[in-house]
Amino acid sequence: MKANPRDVNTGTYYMDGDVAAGHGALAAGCRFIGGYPITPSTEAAETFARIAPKAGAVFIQMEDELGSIASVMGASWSGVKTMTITSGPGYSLMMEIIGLGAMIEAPFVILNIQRGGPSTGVPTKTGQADMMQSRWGSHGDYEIIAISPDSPQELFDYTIKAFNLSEKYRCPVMIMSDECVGHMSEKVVIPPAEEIEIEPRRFYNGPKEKYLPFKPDQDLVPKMVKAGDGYNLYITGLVHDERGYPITNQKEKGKRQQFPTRRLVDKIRLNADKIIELNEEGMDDAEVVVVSYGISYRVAIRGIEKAREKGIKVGNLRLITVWPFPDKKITELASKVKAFVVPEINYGQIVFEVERCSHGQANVVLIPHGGAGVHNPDDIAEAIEYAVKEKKKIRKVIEWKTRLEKFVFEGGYKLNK
Amino acid sequence: MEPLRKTEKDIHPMDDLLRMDRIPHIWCPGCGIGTAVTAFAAGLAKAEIDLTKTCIVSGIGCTGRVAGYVKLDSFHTTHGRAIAFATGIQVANPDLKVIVFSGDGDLISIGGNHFIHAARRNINMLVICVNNFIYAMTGGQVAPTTPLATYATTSPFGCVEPPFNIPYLADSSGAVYVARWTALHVRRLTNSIAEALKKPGFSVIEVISPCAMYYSRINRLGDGLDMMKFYHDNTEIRHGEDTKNLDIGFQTKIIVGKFVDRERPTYMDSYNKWLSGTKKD
Amino acid sequence: MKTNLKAVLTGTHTLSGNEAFIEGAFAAGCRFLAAYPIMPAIETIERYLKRSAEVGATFIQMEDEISALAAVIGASWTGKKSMTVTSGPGFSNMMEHLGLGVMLETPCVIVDVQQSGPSLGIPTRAGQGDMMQARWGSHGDYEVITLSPSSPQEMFDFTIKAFNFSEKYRTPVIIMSDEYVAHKKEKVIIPRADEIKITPRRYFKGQKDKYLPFKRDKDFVPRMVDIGDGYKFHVTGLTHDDKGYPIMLEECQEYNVHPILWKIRNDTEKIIEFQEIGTKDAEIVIVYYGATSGAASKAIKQARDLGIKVGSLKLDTVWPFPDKKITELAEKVKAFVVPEINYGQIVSEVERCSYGNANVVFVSHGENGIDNTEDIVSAIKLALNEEKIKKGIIEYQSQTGRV
Amino acid sequence: MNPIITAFANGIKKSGVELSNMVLVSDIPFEPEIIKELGVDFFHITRGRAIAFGTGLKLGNPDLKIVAFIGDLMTLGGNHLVHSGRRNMEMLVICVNNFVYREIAGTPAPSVSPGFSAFSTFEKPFNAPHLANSCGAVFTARWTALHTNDLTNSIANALDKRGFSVIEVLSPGPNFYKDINQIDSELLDFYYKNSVTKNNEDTRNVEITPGEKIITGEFTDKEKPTFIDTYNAQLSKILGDKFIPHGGQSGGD
Repeated sequence: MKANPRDVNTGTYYMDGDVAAGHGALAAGCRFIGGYPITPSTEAAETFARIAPKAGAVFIQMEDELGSIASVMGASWSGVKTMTITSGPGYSLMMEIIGLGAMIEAPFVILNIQRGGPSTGVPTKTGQADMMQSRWGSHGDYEIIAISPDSPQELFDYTIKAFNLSEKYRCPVMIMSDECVGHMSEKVVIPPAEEIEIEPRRFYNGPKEKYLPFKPDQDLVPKMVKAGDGYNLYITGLVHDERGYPITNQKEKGKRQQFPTRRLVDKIRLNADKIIELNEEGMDDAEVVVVSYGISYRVAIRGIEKAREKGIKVGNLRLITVWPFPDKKITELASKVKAFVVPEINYGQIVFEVERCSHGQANVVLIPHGGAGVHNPDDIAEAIEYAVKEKKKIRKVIEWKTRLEKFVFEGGYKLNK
Repeated sequence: MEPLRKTEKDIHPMDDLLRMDRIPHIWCPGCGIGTAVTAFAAGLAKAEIDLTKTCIVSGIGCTGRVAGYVKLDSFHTTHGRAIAFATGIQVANPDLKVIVFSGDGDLISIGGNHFIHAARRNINMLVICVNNFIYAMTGGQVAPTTPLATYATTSPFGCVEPPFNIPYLADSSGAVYVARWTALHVRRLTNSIAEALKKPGFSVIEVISPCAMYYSRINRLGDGLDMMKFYHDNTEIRHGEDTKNLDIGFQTKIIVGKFVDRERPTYMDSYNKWLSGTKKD
Repeated sequence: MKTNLKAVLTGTHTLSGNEAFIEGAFAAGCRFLAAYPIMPAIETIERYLKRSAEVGATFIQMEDEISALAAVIGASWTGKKSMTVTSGPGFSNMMEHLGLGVMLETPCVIVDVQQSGPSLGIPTRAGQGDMMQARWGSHGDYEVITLSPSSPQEMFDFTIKAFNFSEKYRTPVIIMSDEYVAHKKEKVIIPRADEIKITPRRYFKGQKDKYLPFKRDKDFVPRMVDIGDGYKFHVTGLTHDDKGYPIMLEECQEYNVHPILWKIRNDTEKIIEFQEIGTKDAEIVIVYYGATSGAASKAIKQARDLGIKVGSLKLDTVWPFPDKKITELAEKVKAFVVPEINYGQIVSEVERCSYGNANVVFVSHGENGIDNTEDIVSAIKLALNEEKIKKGIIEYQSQTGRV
Repeated sequence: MNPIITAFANGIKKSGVELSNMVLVSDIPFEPEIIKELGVDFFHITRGRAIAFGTGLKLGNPDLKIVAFIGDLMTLGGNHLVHSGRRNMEMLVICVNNFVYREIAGTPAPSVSPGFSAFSTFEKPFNAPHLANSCGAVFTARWTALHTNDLTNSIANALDKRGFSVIEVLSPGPNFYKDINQIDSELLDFYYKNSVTKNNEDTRNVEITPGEKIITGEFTDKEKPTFIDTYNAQLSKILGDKFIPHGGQSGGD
């Protein structure tokens, strides 16, 4: 299906990432955003509020993040594409209801413009420390898809992709951007509507009385209907069967039976290969591979250039989808390369996944950064250099001591100057 | 930075009450929060309460930064949860007097639930709510206090939701002391704060404040001084007015005054009464 | 430091996990509970209230879990040891304030009585699906200490330990209980008050105007004072300097947040506790924690009877994870078997730390409640028969398989 | 069947709203059979968020008729209630109040159940109709679950109203925060006998106070533009032809 021309503000613009995401959401067919202002994501909400009424879409500013995500869940089941926009602290508040979304399989998108944390942290500056939270933040077992764009153009493109994935797999899709990308102004090309591919909702078309809201198709994803279409829906956040009825019978519980929650993880895990999108470059003869995502990728490019100038063979792997994690790819690379270098704007999150998937075959070097800024490319270049030289297999994540750390704790950094 | 006050002559009576090492503050020219803080400091001095047993909690936002400038035990917490945080402090140590100083978005929007529940429980605290009709820290989004048809960045075509009448909400949830002043009414605000500080129970003082940077700019209302002039010409003091008549529209008359002053057992009173009852069993 | 005699019910009792937890909390000196009632943690609040008058402890039922944890953090700064109890859905709501607790470096204890999730799940059924959430659930970087008791007695002991850790490291400590442990009634021995070791709060003792709330000692832990003692301190959830004043620079972010991680990461050896049985000659090691302990120990016995050399590693502290121990064991054993009541959480940590030296077999309890001894035994056999080291987790498929 | 649900079923019939457009959102689980019998769509969601969820449903498709059952005594969801009242979001909220009042009309309640009810009682509960009214609800009422006819009529009246309506139903449970299917019938009977109906009473006066009778009745009934009315009016005023009203059955593309 193609996008509706009414929704697409075709043209070439100079805009920041947040604004691009707002345009992307509308172009993807989003008809409802329930949001709550939080720095640095607000511009996305403002943009949508401005452009939505001219395209028959609605923006409502709810009383808090819990309200906005709950309203998004409701709007999703009313039959429209929905999204909410937030940043770290708001994201933490949404955790319970993200679990509900996974359970009632409501397709929705969350745009998280990450900032420095924990807690209130550094609201106006960047961070990448919500990556594990996006995967594990709600209680119980579930799987999500997370995408990490690195430019305003990608915030437009991948917002559309996020909507498509959420409709296809009926699961929460997180756009894990960060303040740097959100507030970065660049050229953004919004293509004509006929060039934008839109995934329609998987509506059920059979006889009403035969409809089972949680009966999966071949790819483990069930078909949806709209609330108020006379299907007599029963949808619950409790563990439920295909009819949607809660599993309450004590006897039934003890028995060996497939739990429907199993499917919630399987529908992503078994389709992972179709979902994962990577960008690799210079892998053929690489000795060291830099694994990065989001804004760190753009910084890493400079670091890699510097290392290559010294004659080191460096591969560059960018995770466009961070979750589901590309286990196979990392394992495959691990058997070929000496080491992975992982720069991320946190003190170690995705690096543990890289460590896990490398199965002891390659060293793993973490270049941490607490947030409120990006890496120094020299740190990345030096870490690459070190990783090439290191002969021993080191049985832990090697934490690179960055220039910033040395400056703050050993150099002359004075607070309150 | 050079110390602001160099000689003894320069010492200001507020120096003991404010963290002078953090001045200059972050508020914009024309903002009313500074005035509210001055009134608060003066109120503290006037109330003559034990300042070591007094603490202040703020949430997030422009007004949320107040805790950082007041020289009491001070907490800058998460968005909307200042009252909940303060409830913990008050109940764990009832000897303390807790002041919650925050904005309309923080206290009434995201913190609305804690606001009504703390009022219902009648937790012993003073809530000073600076109402500037907008989310200023994040850049001028519509707030639950934004008057109908008023512009804000997330209501680019005019606000479509009726605003809260904060004194009415506080009153109907059970607050024992409710007053409203503007940033112009410094002396009355000071007196009100001093009075409320001595009152046991949940007290609410709403302070209408100009936001020259966002609210006034987006709605073309001039600068801080223009807003002050507006307050001067368009406020009316009506003590004891029924709280349901206190709605504020876009640039309409604002009724100020002390509206509610009543007695109710505080949470700790009821708790202790209940506790002594169970001990007998 | 000694505890209040009335608070310690010295003697032998029959208590459920939930009740034992409250006794442990009182024995540890906890005097403040803020909570919102949720299945299956309700009995804790009932027990607390029953005993609160004689112990002199305060309770408040807050309007939701968000405010419950906020109140606990506030109460902790008044000098009272404070805690909250909840279950999965409530725990999810607490995520933002877990971060605040970390940032304000406030000692407090959170108990998550895990139920079957996600979302509302099955409130009356045990689960272990919140293990990763405890570590990663709040935004930003932080480290937590997480204890996982497997019996009411452990619930009592670990609760005291949790309060001690939280005071020692000035951090929120999470006890990951579950519905099974919470409702299981067993003998609990409560020692005499003078036998219980209590870590006192690390108070600042110096000039009042010299106090800096985030000035760190050598072990990166700063010292605390109480509200109302005249220190007139300021703390904030924003990135701050020693004074607690916000500074929005990357240098300050590094200065502030990195040591918060170091205070745990540099001390993991002192924090981590596990029970290791028969790993010396083992070919297979079962790694388990919490509610799976019962089935795991039965399975070990059965496998030993079959002549299989099985060892066991029970994790008392799940976070920080015993990386070194697993790495060390992986070099000696053929495989790890990890039973969990979820679809794979701690097992991926075991995989990470085994560095491709041992197979990792995962037994999901997701479908089968807590009593799946047979599955574990079969998984042990499967692990034993697997000659090659596989890349990735081998998931044991129960006899019925996936429907 | 639970008397509240019976009243609700009868209320629907009486009001004549179209069932296929009706969506029930609740944080209390209902028996699937009941939902089947009612013939409506049903969402059982996270505690306290029923009103916010309903807001999304309504804005996603304005043709829907939303009924939210909340059973948490407005604790978790208090904020959503007051804000939706302010917006006048069109929906009917049935607030099942299972708070156990220990002492009414001077006499202690007959059966004091063990468990949760026992300790919260020193706290003053909300005067729910007054809070809803002061936030802007267009319809408020309070009944006990035994006022079957009155409750049915109120539900029917509220369903016919456009705007945010709140009906508080007193239905004491044996255990705090249990589902509404468990009612302490003895206690309920006691409530019923100790109540007095005062329609159109000022909501300020309907607080449940120890020593006084419970006041029941329909208290508020007013007309106000709903959120969607205001939204459409304001935007068409500013944007003119450019404004495309969202939603409706055509909006789901």
